Formats: sequence, C-alpha cells, structure tokens
Amino acid sequence: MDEKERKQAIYPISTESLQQNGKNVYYIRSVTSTIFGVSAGILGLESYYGFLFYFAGTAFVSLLLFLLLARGQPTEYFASANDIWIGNALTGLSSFVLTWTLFYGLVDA
Amino acid sequence: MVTAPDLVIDPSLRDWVLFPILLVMILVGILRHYITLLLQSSPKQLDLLAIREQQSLARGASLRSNGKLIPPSSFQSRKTYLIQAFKNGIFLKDQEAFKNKDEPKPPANPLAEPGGMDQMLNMLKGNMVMIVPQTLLMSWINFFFSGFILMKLPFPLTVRFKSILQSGVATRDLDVRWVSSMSWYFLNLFGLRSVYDVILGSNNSAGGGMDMAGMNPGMMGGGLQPGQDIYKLYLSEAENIELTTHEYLLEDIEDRILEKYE
Amino acid sequence: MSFISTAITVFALLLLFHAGYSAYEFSHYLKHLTVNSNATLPIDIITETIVATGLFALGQVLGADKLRPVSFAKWAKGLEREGKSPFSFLERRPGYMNVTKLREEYASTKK
Amino acid sequence: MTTIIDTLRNAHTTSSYLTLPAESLQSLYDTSYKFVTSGAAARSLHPEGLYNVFELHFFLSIITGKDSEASAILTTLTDRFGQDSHRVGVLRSIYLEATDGPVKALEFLSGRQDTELGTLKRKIVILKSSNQTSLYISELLKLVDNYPSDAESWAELASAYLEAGMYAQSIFALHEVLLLVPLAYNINALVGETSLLYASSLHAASSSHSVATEERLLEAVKFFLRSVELCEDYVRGWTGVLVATNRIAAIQKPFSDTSKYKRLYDVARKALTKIVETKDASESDLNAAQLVLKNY
Repeated sequence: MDEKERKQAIYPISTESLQQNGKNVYYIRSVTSTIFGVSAGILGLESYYGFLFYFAGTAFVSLLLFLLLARGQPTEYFASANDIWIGNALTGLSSFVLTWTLFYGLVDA
Repeated sequence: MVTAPDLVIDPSLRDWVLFPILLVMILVGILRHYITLLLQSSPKQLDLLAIREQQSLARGASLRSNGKLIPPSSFQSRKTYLIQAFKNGIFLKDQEAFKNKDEPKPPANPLAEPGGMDQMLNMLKGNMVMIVPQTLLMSWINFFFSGFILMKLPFPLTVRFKSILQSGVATRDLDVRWVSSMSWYFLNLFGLRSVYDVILGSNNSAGGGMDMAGMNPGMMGGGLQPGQDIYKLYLSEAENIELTTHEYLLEDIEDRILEKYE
Repeated sequence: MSFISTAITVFALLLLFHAGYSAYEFSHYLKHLTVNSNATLPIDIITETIVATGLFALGQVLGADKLRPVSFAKWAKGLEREGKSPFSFLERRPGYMNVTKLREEYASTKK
Repeated sequence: MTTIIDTLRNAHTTSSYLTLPAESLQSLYDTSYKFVTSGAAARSLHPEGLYNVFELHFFLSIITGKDSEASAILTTLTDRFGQDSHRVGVLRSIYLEATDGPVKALEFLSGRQDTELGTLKRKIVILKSSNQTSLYISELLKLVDNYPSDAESWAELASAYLEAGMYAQSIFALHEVLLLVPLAYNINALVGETSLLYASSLHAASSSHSVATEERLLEAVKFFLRSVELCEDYVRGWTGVLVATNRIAAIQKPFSDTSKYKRLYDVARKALTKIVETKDASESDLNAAQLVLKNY
C-alpha cells in the first residue's frame, strides 16, 4: 500500500459528495447555456460572435460558481480546482446552439 | 449599398413545422423518460443458495479491500476461514456437482441461466426505447416536412454539410446556412438535453444515450458473467486473499490523532 | 430555491422576454419601413438582453443546492449535527423493528 | 414544499421514527398525513420516493396506534405496487403482527417467497419476541450465512450477542459490518463501546487486572479514535476516548506503556470542552458531552 493510498484510506473522500456537486454544476451549466442561446439569438449574433458569447457567458458562470457557490475554495468541494473553471464547459454547447438557432429565426420577423 | 435580396421564409412554416417538431420532440423525450421508468424491472429473484454463492464472493473482495480496518487477529481468522471455505467449495449452490467435478460436463448455455436472460432482455428494452421513437420521428419528418428550407443557421458551415443539412432541397448554389427540417430535428436531438433537465430533474432518462448503461441495475451489480464456472472464481479469490498482507490502519492511530490535535 | 433567487430568475426571464419582443418588433419595423435594413439593434435592447442574461445566471447560481465538502470527515460532521447520519440505519435497523414494543412505548407515554 | 419532502425523506432514510420521543412522532405523523392525503405526494415524487414516503407514513401510523390509517395506506400501496411486491408484503406482515398478533403474521409470512431478505428478517423478529435468545442468534447466523453482504443483519447479530453478554462474538460481527460499510463511524464507536463493556466483564470475572482487560481497553481507544477521524468533532467518539483513557489511567500496574493515553485523555477533554463551549453539536450530543466531562 503506497503512501497516497494510505492517506486516502485514513481521510477518505466522499465520492457521493463529488457526484452531487458535479451534478449541481452540470445542472447550472445546462440551464444557463440554454438562456445564453436565447440571448445570442435575440442579439442576432452570427458565427464566431455567437460562440464567443457562449464562452464569455460560461466564464461568467464559472466566476459566479467560484465566488458564490464554492466561496472561493473550490478544492473543498471538487477533486480539483479545474472542475469549476473548465469542467463541464462544453456540456451546454449543443443546447446553446439549439436555442440560438431557434431565437435567431424567431426574432427575425 | 444594395444588399442581395435575402430569402424570406413564410411565417406559417415556423408555426406549422418548426414549433410542431420542437414540441413533439420534447414530448417524446418526456414519454421516453416515463417508459424507461416503467420498464425497469426489478432483478429476478434467485434462489437462496444462488444468492449465497454470489454474495460469498463479494465477501472475499470486501475482506481484501477493507481488511485493514479490523485488528490483525480478526483479519487472520477471517482469512483462514474464507480461504478454506472457497477451496472446499462450501458456498457452492450445487454440492453434488462439486463432488463430481472431475467428470467432464457440457458447456453451460448462457441463455439457460435465469440471470443472463434477464440481462439481455433489459438491454434489449433499453435499446428499443431509444431506437424506435427516433426512427419513427425521422421518418415522420422525412415524410411530411421534406423538400423545403425551414430556417437559417446563425453560423456558417462548410459545403460538406450541404448534402445532410439541405437534404431534399434541389438548389445547388444555396448557402449552407439555409437548412431543412431534418437539420432542425438533429439540433433538437442533441440540444434538448438541458430542457429535459429542467422539466424532469437532472437524473432523467429522456435523452437516452449516455447514461443508459447506468440505468440497468443488473449490469452494475453482478460482475458475474452467466455460464462462468464459479468454482474457478472461488479458487482465484482464495489465492487473492492469500496474497493479501494485512496492514492495520489503526496501528498508529494514537500518534496520528495526537499529531493532529496536540 | 430561496425566494430571492426565484425572484431574480423570474425577473430576468421577464426582462429577456421583453428584450426579445422588442428585437422582434424592431426587425418588423425595419422590414416594413424599408429604411436602411443594415441598422443594428438599438443599444437599449442589447443592454437589456445582456443584463437579463447575467441576472438569470446569478439567480441560478444563488438558487443552486449547497455544495457538499469533499472530505468525508467534514461532510459527516454536518450530517451528524443535523441528525442525518447515513449510517444510523445500522443501529436502528428498520428491517428488524419490534413493532409491538414500539406501539406499547408510544401508548404508555401518551397516557 | 421541498422542505416537507426533505423532512420526510430524511426521516425515512435515517429511520428516525424508531427512536423519536412520542410528541415528535406525533408531529411527524401530522406532517406525513397532510402530505400524503393532499395528493401532493403523487405529483411531486418519483415512484421510489413516493413509495418511501408512503412506507414512512405507514410506520408512523402503526407506531402511533392509528390502525385504520395504516390499513388504508397499506391498501393504497397494494393497489399501486401489487400484491407480490416484497416490500409491501413486509409491511403487511408488520401490520398483522401489530393488530392480530405474531401467529397470524407468521402464517402470512410462510405464504410468501422465502428468498426475500425482508421477509426472512420479519420471520426472525417474530422469533425474537418469543424471548428465545439462542434460537434468535442461530437463526440470524443462518441468515448472514446466506446473505453475507447484508450489513444490517450483521449489526443485528452483534446486538443480539451483546444482549446475551457474548462480547467477543458481538465485536466479531461488528468487524464484519465495518468490512461492508468501511466509513460507518458510528459502528467504529460502537466497537469501542462494546470493547469497554467487554473489558469490564473480564475485569469483574478475574477480579484483578489482566492482560486481556488491558488489550480490550487499548482497542476501545483505537476504535473511538477512528470514529473521530472519520467524523470531525464526533461527540460520541470523543466521549468514548475520554472514558476509555480515564480507565487506562486508573490501572495500577499496566502491562504496556500507557503514557500516550494520558495525552490522549487531555486531547479528548480539550476537544469536548471546545465543542461544548462553541455549541458545535446537536443538543443531545452537547448534554452527553457535558455529563461525561463532569464524571470522567
């Protein structure tokens, strides 16, 4: 048994918590990206600007998650700090494209 | 500057094609979620000896992984007991067959095992719920809504997508951004996941696909392939246990605590 | 979801709806008045949309369930305080409950 | 709404209804009654969650003596989940046990499939009420032989052994629970408590200090410490450490070096005092901590 394994056995990590937190973040990501798509459609953004808007929005949500949900200490709640910044960043992309297309067409009378 | 006259799409296309497809796809997803819930059959009841046969194997595994949490003497007595029990096959369901184990026997048929049949049926059900509605939807859209342009994508795509996105539209030089109903269907197929998340909660099975494997309880728990010779598994488990050395995790716990709190 | 986060989310959605409708009307007028059809969206609609989007994200994050500590010991402490220990079933053992005794105890304390 | 669901779900998963005082039971019953009869349950829960809430309501009704309500909810459950559902069968046997007596319940249970864990457990429980401890233990042993991965049964076996005064066997069964549920800090503390009892009985039997007694005490400390390691500020663990180290300190001529345990005693005292001062625990835990701090 190596040192890392031993440490893990002494102070175990709650996988349930990890999963629950992951699910939490995933939900927020997918709901917000749907709304980002609506906004991008309303603004009539096209090609690169739309995707830029998505990534800007995602970064904003990451910031909110970092400040409000994790209270500045992502390692308390996630396996690594990256999980809050980069993790799940692309999960909402397909939903974003869907609502973006939809509202892009709807707003254009 | 005079811009080239843009294509103008009839608003009734929006009302009678765009929205219906969206609505139908959302409803189908919700329906699929509930059908999957209904189809989830509880694992078939095994008889008492079969349960014992399977769970005993798990007992060996938990001794190996968590044995460090119990004192050496306690671990040792379990170790001796389990190795003996596994080697003598006392957990085996079919003691008669074990005694005659040197005689050759016909290979087991995986379908004859009740567990195996069940697993296959579950997988089949899962696939059916996935595939049937998709096929129906696609042919529905192909039949009723093909041959015209439905909408404009807000982003350009390469010409390579033309044949897929403008299927049924016989205009050769049309910009790829103008797409047909089928593209709208695909957008929905991939993008509706988060809509389902909002409506059905984040643990739904409306989107099918990704978490399908997790839905089948039979596939997760068992780890036991039907038709496998369980005695061989016992022997290898006995060997694994024998190789396990005991490192008592509580050996120096006093020092750990003192170090942490003093 | 707390009241504040729900309020923010609803307000953001209303704002977004308003912005969307305005944008629709705007493009409607553009087409019918046949003025310069290249005109960009008015700044107030753009601002409204972006503010609504930001507010929505804020509402969602505020309304999200609290995160759980990854360290098992810390998480267990919180559960223990609220009487939600996931292992209490091992000592209460519902499968082996003695229903007659429980009923007698309840009846005797009620009297 | 969500808080009501949370309360009920929590009561179900922790089985708190088995240990609550009468007035809390009554108020919990009122909550679940309102929730179940309002029809909100069917709308806001998935089948599994719905079943759990109904089951909780059944238990609350039967414990608080509302037999007609229990019967009604049992009918609802049977209609919804079918006559053959194992869990509903278990509930029916509990209902029969409470209203018509154990004989009727046993009769009903013997008509059910005998491979279902819940059904087997109920059969054994009815044996227990006939006060035959040795028979009870041997039946439990048969059960854990068939279902070695059911932690609840191992824990029940441990408590049966404990009642019979067979401490070594009780600890053995608890070790098995730990192998299955390695993070169960409460079981770690329980091993500690059982070891303490074991040490007392050994001490009483030999009337002088023995190696065996001392070993039990040292082991008790280890398991109490482990429970504190798994659950920060675990009052039950710290009080255990305090009591056990206090008893080690009282040994006249220890066989091993016990200087470490004096330090552990101080650590435990400090930790408990801090918990009491900052009120960083549930009320019952705080009371327990204060009591132990005063007496040891």
